Amino acid sequence: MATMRFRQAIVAALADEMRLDSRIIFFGEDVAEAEGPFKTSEGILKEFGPERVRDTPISEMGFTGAAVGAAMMGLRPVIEIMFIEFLGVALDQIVTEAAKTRYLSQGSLSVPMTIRASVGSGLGFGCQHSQTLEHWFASTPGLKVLMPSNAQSAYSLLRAAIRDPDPVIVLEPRILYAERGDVDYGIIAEIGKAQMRATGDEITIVALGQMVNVAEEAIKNSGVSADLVDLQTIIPWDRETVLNSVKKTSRLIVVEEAPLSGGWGSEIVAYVTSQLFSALKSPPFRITAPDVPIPFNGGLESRYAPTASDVTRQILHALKNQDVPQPWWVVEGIAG
Amino acid sequence: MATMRFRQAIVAALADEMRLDSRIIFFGEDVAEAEGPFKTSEGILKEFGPERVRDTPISEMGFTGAAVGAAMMGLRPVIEIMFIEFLGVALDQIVTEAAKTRYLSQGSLSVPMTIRASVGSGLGFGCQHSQTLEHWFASTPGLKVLMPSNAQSAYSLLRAAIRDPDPVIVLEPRILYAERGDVDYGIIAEIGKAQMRATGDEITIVALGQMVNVAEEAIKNSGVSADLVDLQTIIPWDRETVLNSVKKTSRLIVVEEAPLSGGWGSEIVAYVTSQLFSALKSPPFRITAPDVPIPFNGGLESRYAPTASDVTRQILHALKNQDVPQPWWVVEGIAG
Amino acid sequence: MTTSLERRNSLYGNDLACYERMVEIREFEKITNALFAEGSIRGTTHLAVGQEALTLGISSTLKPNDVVAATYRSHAIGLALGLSPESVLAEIMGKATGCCGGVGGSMHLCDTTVGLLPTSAIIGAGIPVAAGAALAFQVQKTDQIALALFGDGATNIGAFHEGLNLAAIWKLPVIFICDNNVYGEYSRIEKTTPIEDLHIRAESYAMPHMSLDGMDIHAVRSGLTDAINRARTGGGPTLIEAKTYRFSGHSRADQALYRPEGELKEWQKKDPLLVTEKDLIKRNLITRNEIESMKENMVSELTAVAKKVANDPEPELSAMFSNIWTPSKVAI
Amino acid sequence: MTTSLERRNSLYGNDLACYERMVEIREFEKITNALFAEGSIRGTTHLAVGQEALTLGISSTLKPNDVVAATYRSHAIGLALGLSPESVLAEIMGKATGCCGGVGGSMHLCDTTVGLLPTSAIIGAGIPVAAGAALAFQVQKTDQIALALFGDGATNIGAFHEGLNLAAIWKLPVIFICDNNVYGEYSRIEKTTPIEDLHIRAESYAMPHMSLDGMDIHAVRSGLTDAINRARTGGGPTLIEAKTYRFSGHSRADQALYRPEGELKEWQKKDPLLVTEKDLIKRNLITRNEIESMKENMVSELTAVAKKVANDPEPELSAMFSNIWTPSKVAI
Ligand SMILES: Cc1ncc(C[n+]2csc(CCOP(=O)(O)OP(=O)(O)O)c2C)c(N)n1
Ligand SMILES: Cc1ncc(C[n+]2csc(CCOP(=O)(O)OP(=O)(O)O)c2C)c(N)n1
Ligand SMILES: [Mg+2]
Ligand SMILES: [Mg+2]
Repeated sequence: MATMRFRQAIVAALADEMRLDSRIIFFGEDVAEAEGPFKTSEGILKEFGPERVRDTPISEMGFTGAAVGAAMMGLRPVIEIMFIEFLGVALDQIVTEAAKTRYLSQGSLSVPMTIRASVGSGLGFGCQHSQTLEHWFASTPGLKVLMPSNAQSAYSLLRAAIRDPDPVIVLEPRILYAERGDVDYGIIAEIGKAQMRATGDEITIVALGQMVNVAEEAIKNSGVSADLVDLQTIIPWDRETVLNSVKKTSRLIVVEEAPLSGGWGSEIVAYVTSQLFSALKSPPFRITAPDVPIPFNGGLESRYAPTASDVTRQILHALKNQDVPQPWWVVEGIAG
Repeated sequence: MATMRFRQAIVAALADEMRLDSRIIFFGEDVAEAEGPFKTSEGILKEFGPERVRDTPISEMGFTGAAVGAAMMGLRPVIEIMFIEFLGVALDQIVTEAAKTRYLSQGSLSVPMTIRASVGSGLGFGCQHSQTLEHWFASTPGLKVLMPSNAQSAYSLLRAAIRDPDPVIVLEPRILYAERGDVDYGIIAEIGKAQMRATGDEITIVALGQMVNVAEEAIKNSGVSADLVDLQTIIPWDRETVLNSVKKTSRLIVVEEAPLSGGWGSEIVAYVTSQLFSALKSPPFRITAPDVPIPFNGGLESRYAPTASDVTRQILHALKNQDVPQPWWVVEGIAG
Repeated sequence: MTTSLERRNSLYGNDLACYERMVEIREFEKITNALFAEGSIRGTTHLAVGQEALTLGISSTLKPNDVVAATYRSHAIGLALGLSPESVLAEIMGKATGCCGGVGGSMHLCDTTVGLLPTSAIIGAGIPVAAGAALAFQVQKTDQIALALFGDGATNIGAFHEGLNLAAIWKLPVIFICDNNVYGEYSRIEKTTPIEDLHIRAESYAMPHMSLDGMDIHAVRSGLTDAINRARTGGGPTLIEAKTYRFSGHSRADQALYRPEGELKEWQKKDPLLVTEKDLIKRNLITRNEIESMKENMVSELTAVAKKVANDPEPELSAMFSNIWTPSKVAI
Repeated sequence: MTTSLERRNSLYGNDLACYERMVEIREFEKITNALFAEGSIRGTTHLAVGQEALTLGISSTLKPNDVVAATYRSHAIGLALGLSPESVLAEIMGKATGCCGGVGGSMHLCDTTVGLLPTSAIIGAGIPVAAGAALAFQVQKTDQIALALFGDGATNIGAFHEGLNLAAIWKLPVIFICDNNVYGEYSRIEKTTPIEDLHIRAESYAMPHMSLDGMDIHAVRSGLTDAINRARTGGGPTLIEAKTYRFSGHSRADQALYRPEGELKEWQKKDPLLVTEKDLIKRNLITRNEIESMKENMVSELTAVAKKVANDPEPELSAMFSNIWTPSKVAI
C-alpha cells in the first residue's frame, strides 16, 4: 500500500507486470526517453531497456498495427495513444483487425494487447484533444474497454488489462493524472466487474472515470442514500451489479462526461429499462455534457461536463418530483 | 415518377443535383470510369466529365480530407466510401476535422460535403465488409447521418444531403442496391425528419435501412396495429415524431441491424424512456443482431440481422405478455 | 490426410512439387470461378491467377515458421503455403471444414501451422501487422521472418507508409512484397500512382529495395533470399516489387474489359506456368506429356474435392458465437 | 483598427515590414511563454520561435486569397499572415475577442480573411485538406494556391503520404512545406525517421521537391516563388523542406533538456532575426539603433496588448452552442 498520483499508479502497474512477464513490451510516442508526455512511464525505459521500451514515429496506424502483429506472435504489447482522438487515424487496426483476429483464426490466434489512451475534458486542450470517445469502440465484439476513476483502479485495471488475453483499451481521464490516492499493490481488477463507491437505497447512480468523483461529491452534497456504481469496464459492462442495484433502489441515473446523444449511458439506460421496467419507480435518465464540441475557454469548459452541483440538483429534483430534470442549458435558457 | 433500382435512384439524385449546381464534384475509388463498384455512378463521368468526376487512389484519408478542404473552399464534394469499414483509416477527417470546422471558424467556414458509404450484412462479404457502424459517428455534434430504406428515400435523402450546408454521411444498405421501387423526382427529404411507413395504435416500431422492410413484413405477418417509423436520419433523429407516436401507442420497439450493445437504438430507447416513462405501458426494447462479428456462412449470416419472423415473434410476445422477449439465440439455447 | 505442414515441406528444394502446386492454384481458381458463376459461392472472390510463381517463390523460400500477412486475394498464397484445396475451397464456400470454420469466407484465410495470419480485407492493414510480427521475432530473438504481401494499389495507403517507416527505424526482420499486377480494382496503375517503379518508395525510408520478375519463381526466390539473409542478420526490412499481371478480373464477375487491347495477350507470354514449364522441360525434369497428365490429374482431383466440399457440413449456429472473447482470468 | 488584410498587405515588397513582423512574433512568443508560466493561459502552447523567417517568407509571397492549412504550432504563421496580436493572444487566452471567439484556444487559430484555415491539432490532418482546397481552386479555375505547413515529424504519418500522392496524381496547385525543425516533441528526428533530407520523399510521387534554408526569408521566398509559379501554371504540387530549428521546447513548460550539448548555440548563430538584421543593415535599410528601438517599441506595444486582452470579455455561455450545425433547408 502506498499513496501516489494516478499517473504513478499507471507506471507502477506497468512496471509490476513487466517484471513478472518478459513478453510485455511498451511503446508509443515519446514514452521511452522522455518518459511520456504525461509522465506515465517514468523509469520504465531505465528499468526495462530499449528492446522492450520504445519511442515510435508519429504513426498511430503503424505502431498500433505493429502491436497487433506482435501480440499475435506471443508478445504482450502495451501501447500509449497520447490523446484518444489520434485513434481517428488508426481505428481500423483495433476495431477491424485486432477485435476480429480470434474469430477469423478460430481461436488459434489471440491479440493480448493493451491500448492506453488519455481522454477527457477540463484541461483546456480544445475540441480536438478533450473528448472521451468511448463510443468508437462500442458494438465491437472482441474488444474490452476500461476506464479507471482513481489511483487504485488505474493500477488494478491496467494490470488486469495487460494480463487479459484479448485486446483491451484503457481510457485514462487525463484530468486525474495528478490526483493522489492510496494504492494496494495486491489488487488486480476483474475485467467486467463494477465497483460500488457508495451504497444506499434511494437511487442508483452509474458513472465512469472523473464522473465517479463528481457523482460522489453530489451524493454527499445532496444527502441522498445512493448506490454509486463505478462501472470501470464499459465493455462488457457489469449488468449484474447494475441490475441488482436498481432492483434495490428502483431508480437509475447515469452520469456521463460525453455529449448526451449516443454515449455509453444510453446502453445502460436502455438495457436496464428493458430488464427492470416494472421495478422502476421513476424514469431513468442521463446527466451528460451537451451536444457540442468542447469549448476551450475555461468558463465554458467548466460547464461542459456535469459538475457536482449539476448532479446534485438533478438528483434532488428526480427524487422529489419523480420526473426527469432538465439539463442546465435548458434551465438557464441558453440552448434547448 | 419512375420505377428503378435503389442504386439507380442514387445515380439519379446525384445527377439531378450536379445538373443544378456546378459546385458539386464527385470522387472515390473506381467511381468514374468504372461507374462504381456497385454501379452507383452509372453515366456520371460521361455526363459531367473528368474535372468534376474523378477516380481516386486507394487513400481514404487522403481523398476524404481533400473533400473537406474542397468543401471549405466552396465546392460541394460528394465522395463514395466503398464499404463503411474503410473509414476506420479516415475517421479523423470526418469526426475531428469536418465536424468541427464551423465551430472553430466561428461560422466563417462550413463543410458542405456528402459522404456516401455502403453498409450492412446479408451478402456474404464477411466480418470486415458487412457492418453498419453508425455508432462511429455518434456523439459528434456537427455531423449528420442518414440511412435510406428504399429507392425513394435513397433519392430524396441524397439530394437533401448534397444540399445541406454541413457534412452529411449517407449510409446505404448494400443489400438494397438491387431492389426496385418508385421514385418521385419531386421529393427532396428534410434532414432530421422521420417517415411513417405504417400507422397503428398498439405499438411503435422504429427502424432504419433494411430493417424498415423487415419490420414492415413483421407487422403484416403479425397483424398488429403498429406505427412503423422509418427514422431516415439517425443524427439528429426525429424526436418529435417518435415521441408523438409513443404517446399514442404507449409501446416502443427498435429494430436494429447492428449488435445489441451500444447501437443507435439504445439512444432511442433511453431518450424515449426518460421523456415518456409514465406513458409507457410495457418495457421498451430493442430487437438487434447478437454481439458477434458477422459470420460469412450463409446459414449463419441469415440469422445475424433480425428477420421478419424474429420480429414477428417478439412483437407478439411483447403485446401478449407485456414483457421483453428473449432474442433467438437465448430462446434456442445457443448463447446467452 | 496430408497436413498443411507436410504440403509445405514437400516444396523445399523440389521444383517439380512447386510446379505442381502452381498447376493446383491455376486449376483451383478455374473451379472457384466456375462455382462463383453458377452461384455456389456467396459474396465475392478475388482470383489469384498470375500469382502462381510469386506465391510459390515465397512459400518455397520462407520457412514454415515464418509468417505471412496477406490480403483478400489469398487463394494462391494459401495453397502455396500449404493449405489444402479442401480447406481453402471449404472456407470459400462457408463450410465447417474450411480453414476458418466457414465464418471467414474467401477474403479471410488463415492457418497458423504454416504461418498464414488471418488475411485482411482492408487495404494495407497487413503491413503494420507484419512489422509487428517481426518486432516480436526481434524481441524474442528467434530467427523468424515476417512477410507482408500486398498489391500495387496498396502502396498509396497510409498504412504502407507508416508500416515501412516503422520497420526501417526499428530494423525489423520483415519483407514487404508488393505484387504489382498493374491494376487496383478497375484502375490501371498510372491512374492512381504517379510513378511506375513502386519499389523506389523504399528510398523514403532508407530501405533496401528491388524489383523482380514475379512471373519467374527463380527470380522471386533469389530476390527473396537476399532479403531474408539481410533480415536474419539484423539488416532490417526490404521492399520487393514483383512485376506480375492480374490475368483475371478484379473480383466476382469482373471481365476486366477496361484492359487496353492486346495487354493481356502480351502478358500471357510471360504466364508463370509457361515460364516454369519451359524451365523444367529444359532441365529435363518433366516432359510435355507428363505436364498434360499432371494437369489432367489435378483437374480430376480438384473436381473431386469440389464435389466433396459441396457436401461438407455447414457450421453450427454456435460457431458465430465462438472465439470472440476469452473470459478474463487473473492469471498469468 | 488595422484589419488582418491590411496587416497582410503591408508586407508585400517591404522587407522592413517583414522584419518588424518577425520581431513581433519573437516578442509575442516571449509574452505567451511568460503568461503560460504564470498560469494565465490554460491548456497548452506551442511556441514558434525559430519560425519567423519561414512564416514571413510564406506570408509575403503567397497572396492573401491563397489559403494555408497549418498546425497547433500556429502563432507565427497566424501573425505572419496578418492576424493581429490581439486576436491571437485573445484566442490563446480564450477571450471572446479571440480569432475563434475563445472556443478554439492556442492550437486552433483561424482567419479566413487572410486565408488561414482553422489550424488542426491532429498531425498530418491539414495535408489532405490543403490538397482539397487546391482541388477547389483547380475546379473553379481560379489562380489561387493552397499551402500546407507541417513539421518533420508529420512526414511519418499516413495522411502525408496519401495527401502528397493525391495532389501529385491530380496535379493540384498546392505547396507542401515541411518545417524541419529537427524535433518532433521530445524526439530528435533520427530517432523516428530513417532519412535526413525529408524532401526526397517527394520522389515517391514524382513530385518536384527542394530543400531550403528556413532561417532566411529570401531563401524561403525564392523557393516558394518557384513552387508557386509551377502550381499556377498547371505544374502541380511541390514539396519544400525548410531547414529550421525549434528554439523553444515542444510545448507548455518543456525546457528541451534532451537537446545535445551545444546544438542550440550552433543554431542560434542562424537565428532568423539575426540573419535578417544583418541583411537589412548591410542594405542600409535599418541601423542597429533603429532595431533596438523597434524592439523596445514592440515590447511595450505587446505588453499593452497583453494588458488589454487580459481584461477582454469572456465568451457568453451561448458561444459553446453556436456554429455547430446549420438547420437544414431545402434550398440551393
Ligand atoms: C482501405 C480499403 N480501401 C478500399 C478497399 C477496396 N478494395 C479492395 S481490393 C482493392 C484494389 C487493391 O488493389 P491492389 O492493392 O493493387 O491489389 P490487387 O487487388 O491488385 O491484388 C480495393 C480498392 C479496401 N478493401 N480497403
Ligand atoms: C495524429 C497525432 N499523433 C500525435 C500527436 C501529438 N503531437 C503533437 S505535436 C507532435 C510532434 C510533431 O512534430 P513535428 O511534426 O516535427 O512538428 P513540430 O511540433 O516540430 O512543429 C506530436 C507527436 C498529434 N497531435 N496527432
Ligand atoms: Mg494490383
Ligand atoms: Mg518538428
